[in-house]
Amino acid sequence: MGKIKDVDLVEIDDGVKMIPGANAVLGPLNKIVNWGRAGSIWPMTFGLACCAIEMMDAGASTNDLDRFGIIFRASPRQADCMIVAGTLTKKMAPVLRRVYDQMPEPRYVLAMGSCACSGGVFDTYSVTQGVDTIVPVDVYIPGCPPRPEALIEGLLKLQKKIMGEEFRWSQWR
Amino acid sequence: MTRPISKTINVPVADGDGDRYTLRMGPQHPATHGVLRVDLELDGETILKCTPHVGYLHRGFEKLAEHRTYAQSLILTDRLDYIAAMSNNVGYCVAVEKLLGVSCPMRAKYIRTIVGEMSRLCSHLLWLATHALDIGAMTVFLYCFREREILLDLFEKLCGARLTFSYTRIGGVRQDVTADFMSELQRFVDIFPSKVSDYETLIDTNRIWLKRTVGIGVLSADEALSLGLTGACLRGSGVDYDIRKHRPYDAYDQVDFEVPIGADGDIYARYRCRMEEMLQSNKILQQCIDQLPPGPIFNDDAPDLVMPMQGERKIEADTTTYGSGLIKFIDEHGSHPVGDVYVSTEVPKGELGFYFISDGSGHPYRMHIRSPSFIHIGAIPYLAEGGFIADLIANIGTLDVVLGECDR
Amino acid sequence: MHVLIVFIEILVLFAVVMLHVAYATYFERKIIGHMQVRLGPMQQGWHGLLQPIADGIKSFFKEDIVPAQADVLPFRAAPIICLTAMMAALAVLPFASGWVLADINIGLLFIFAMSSLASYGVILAGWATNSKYTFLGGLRSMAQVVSYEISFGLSLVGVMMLSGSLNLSKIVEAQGSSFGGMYLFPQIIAFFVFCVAMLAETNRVPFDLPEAETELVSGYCTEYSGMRYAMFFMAEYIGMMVMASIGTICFLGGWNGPFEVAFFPPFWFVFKIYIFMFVFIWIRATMPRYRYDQLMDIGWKLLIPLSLVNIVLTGIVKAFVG
Amino acid sequence: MESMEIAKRLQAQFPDEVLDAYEHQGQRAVIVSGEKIVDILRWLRDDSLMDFKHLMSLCAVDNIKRMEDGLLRFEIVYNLYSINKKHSIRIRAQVREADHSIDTVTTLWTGADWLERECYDLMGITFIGHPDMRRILLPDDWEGHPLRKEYPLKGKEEWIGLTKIIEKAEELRQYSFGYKKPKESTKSSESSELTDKQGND
Repeated sequence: MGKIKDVDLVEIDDGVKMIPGANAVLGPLNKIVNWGRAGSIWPMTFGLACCAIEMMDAGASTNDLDRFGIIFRASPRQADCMIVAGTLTKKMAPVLRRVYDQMPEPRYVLAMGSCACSGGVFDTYSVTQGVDTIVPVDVYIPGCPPRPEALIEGLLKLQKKIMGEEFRWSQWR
Repeated sequence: MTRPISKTINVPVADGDGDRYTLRMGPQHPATHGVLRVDLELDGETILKCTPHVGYLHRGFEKLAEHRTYAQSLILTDRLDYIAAMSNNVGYCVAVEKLLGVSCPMRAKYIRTIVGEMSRLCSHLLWLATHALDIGAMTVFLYCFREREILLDLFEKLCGARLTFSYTRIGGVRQDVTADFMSELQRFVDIFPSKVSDYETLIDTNRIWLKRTVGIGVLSADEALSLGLTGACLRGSGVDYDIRKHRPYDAYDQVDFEVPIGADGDIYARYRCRMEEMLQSNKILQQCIDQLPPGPIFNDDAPDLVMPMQGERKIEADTTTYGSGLIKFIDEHGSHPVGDVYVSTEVPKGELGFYFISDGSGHPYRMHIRSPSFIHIGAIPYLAEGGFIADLIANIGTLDVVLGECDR
Repeated sequence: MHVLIVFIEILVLFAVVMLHVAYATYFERKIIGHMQVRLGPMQQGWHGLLQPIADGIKSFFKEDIVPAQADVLPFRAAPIICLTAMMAALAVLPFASGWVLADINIGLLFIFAMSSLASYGVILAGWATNSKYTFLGGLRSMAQVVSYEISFGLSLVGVMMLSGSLNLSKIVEAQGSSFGGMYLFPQIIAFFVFCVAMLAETNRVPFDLPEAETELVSGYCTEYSGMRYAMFFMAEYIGMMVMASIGTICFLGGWNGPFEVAFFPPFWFVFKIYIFMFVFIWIRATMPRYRYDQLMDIGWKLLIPLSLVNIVLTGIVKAFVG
Repeated sequence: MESMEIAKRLQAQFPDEVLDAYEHQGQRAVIVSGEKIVDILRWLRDDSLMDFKHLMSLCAVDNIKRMEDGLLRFEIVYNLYSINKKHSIRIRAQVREADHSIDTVTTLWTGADWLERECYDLMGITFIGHPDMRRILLPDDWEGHPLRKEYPLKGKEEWIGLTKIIEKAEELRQYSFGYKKPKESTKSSESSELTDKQGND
């Protein structure tokens, strides 16, 4: 989307129209917005199980997520992305969805660890097989648990993804 | 196009009773150490009624273990108390060895003691970090993680994993320690007491810390026993109960250490107990380094826990069910004794017990895990009711709970 | 023409303060980072220098959520009240001799008024959101402001008595004659009370109860997102700056440098503000948090009697010496 | 005290209740009928020679696959330990067959509260006199008791709460960024009713 094909007012997405030529202005703005977003990802602390410890570790001195402008926020309202770190049980699933709904756009989800990616070793009656059944996932980080370096790699992948987005702000502003 | 906006995080409930209101903390709350949910009934900031809810991390370990062989279930114990996974590995193996009557060579026992104590240090450091963070001291958190990182590196050197090790085996351990590992460990043991005194200068002499902990969350010895508390929570109340002394396993009867006992039963007493325990663990580590005997690390007679060589395999793998081929093999050829045992070990959180029933087949008939966190969380109402919200946070911290172990 | 000049002055002040606020967050993250043996922001710009800009852009383009059962008008108004009140307080601060937007005679009183007004924003936010965490945060903030406003005001009475004025520029000028060129030494008790009350007024550790993260998630701003949250954030930092300025003006001799030759007065002013800011951050990195009732105890049983004693002592000394 | 001695004294004290006693790997267990379990445990806790002050564990066992040994369908296993005397014993109490119920021991140990709730939740055993007999680990509207042997590992049918939340997730997908609407779908009605659904938990 975001490509201009006609001279007239074009519909770039359902319900979203754009004036041709506006890209000259919007293009750089788009870049700046994406840079801002990529540079200040505030994840929400959604530690569920084992991976939460590695997530904390990634935030601690040795790995220091603050280097990338990443600081953990407790409230979903102020968060940009949710790191689902650990096994998502069925009892927890409604809570996860609810917290996701409380986050403002643009929001991203990182599934950290095998359990969050696919259910992992826990193929039992009480475990959901992957968080992507409940919320859309942007980055999967496999591992049981993934090392902090793997989490950082996932976050950098997310930054890359954000940098490649086009006009994500246009719908909301 | 606007998307539906969800309602506020905590929906106010119009209670008939004017002053009272309910507050639901968790399961997603920064101070609940995972996914604990606590429903509070409040009058102002005073807690009138407190109801903890657990089960948000119930993964069905006990059911899963019934469908797996003893060796397969080892990986589940890593994910029980993921802060001190090695202690759980050791606890599980000690229990299975007792059930099956398998012995463990002395060197492996010493190595288990070493990793058990390292894991106790890991867990206590994480406890101190989060407990301090809950009360508001942010820097202690990062200092503790710094030392924890050294320990994790050591673990990595030993077995390749940082958090979920699966290092012990039924009848021994997987790999021998290297000279490199031992010298690194020695270096850590040398510096660690000075780090503990660092934390103490940050916390112990702090007026605010004392105000927040002394005289808060008091439990008498009888109450603590009746609630089933174990570990430092019980010892903080003045009961001398440490399984390492009472029913020694591994090499704990070979080393000399003291069990710190508190007197007041408040948060500060429990804090002091754990701090002393860290130093005692350090002492145990030093002794283990000095005394580590030579010899084998694995008992080769451990029965039926290893898949036979490909050539001798008599069964056709049943591909429909995961792991069933192995189970079937052992079902047919197994010679496990029939019976039941309850074996508990002293993990950092308290008493971790495994109750096994064996019906002679390759997998346990029933595995029950007595997890300290589960019982400790049950004690929260007794500590918190009548106090303030801030005290509840401190109380959850002092019990040192892990939800993975609690919910199983 | 005059209006235009005032307008430009306001704009310049606004821009400078905003930049300082933005970089105060950077300053805080860096300093806390180094105190905690890590690096702090490093990726955006050289040593993370563009980090505050990225945060700002991100917040500005974030979706603005108004919870379904919030009281919409106060909900929207609260951050604005907070921010404008704090901004208004900036108008009377003298950065150097004559470098002041509104040199009014009741400057100190004006700042008191504005900082209390800002706390209305906090209370309103807590109440209008109609959620319990914010409500508790708002209540805590209310109690805290009411208790500490008194000791905060009383601690500065001694300064007023010595300088004989409420005009901030006059207070600075009056300090020139005292020992060390600052009121810090004659008013040492008042300074202590002021420092504690200052922390409580700005909701900083160890008195950050209204937004205690481990207890109330984010306190009064739990439900705020995007720009509105950023407004609270800015208001908090401007509040810190204003408090630090008052401390500088009333106790540390304002724009006066330590040397006879004043090479650039605003430099000393800003330098002293940053000393205060550093202390704010240092305390944040070191201290645990007080409990709610303990906070009240300190406010009523320690600080208010102390500041009253200080007033009496100042009065006696002034009567005999001055 | 020797574990043999404990079993003997227990036999003497409650001759009608004790069904069997055996030893495995040095651990002695006593099988008792569940009718007077509170009296037995109270005696074990309070008798000065026994002094079992510490309830180590309490768990339920489904005996359906080994009922030929003369056991009833369910049993509750109490592991007791005396901190002062340093001895331990295991009591296996057979649960009443009619309604799968047994008396609660929360009157003896406060900490048994949650352990018994767990047995109720996972095994479906009711404890008579328990102050708060609710499910603990699983959601309140869960069907079945997972630790019973007939319950399959992956569960029987999906929990209603999860199917609901998956439906909702599907429904809300159209609001996510970059969502391409299927051609035939109409614009969804405004969000108010959805909002209500979300908030009422």
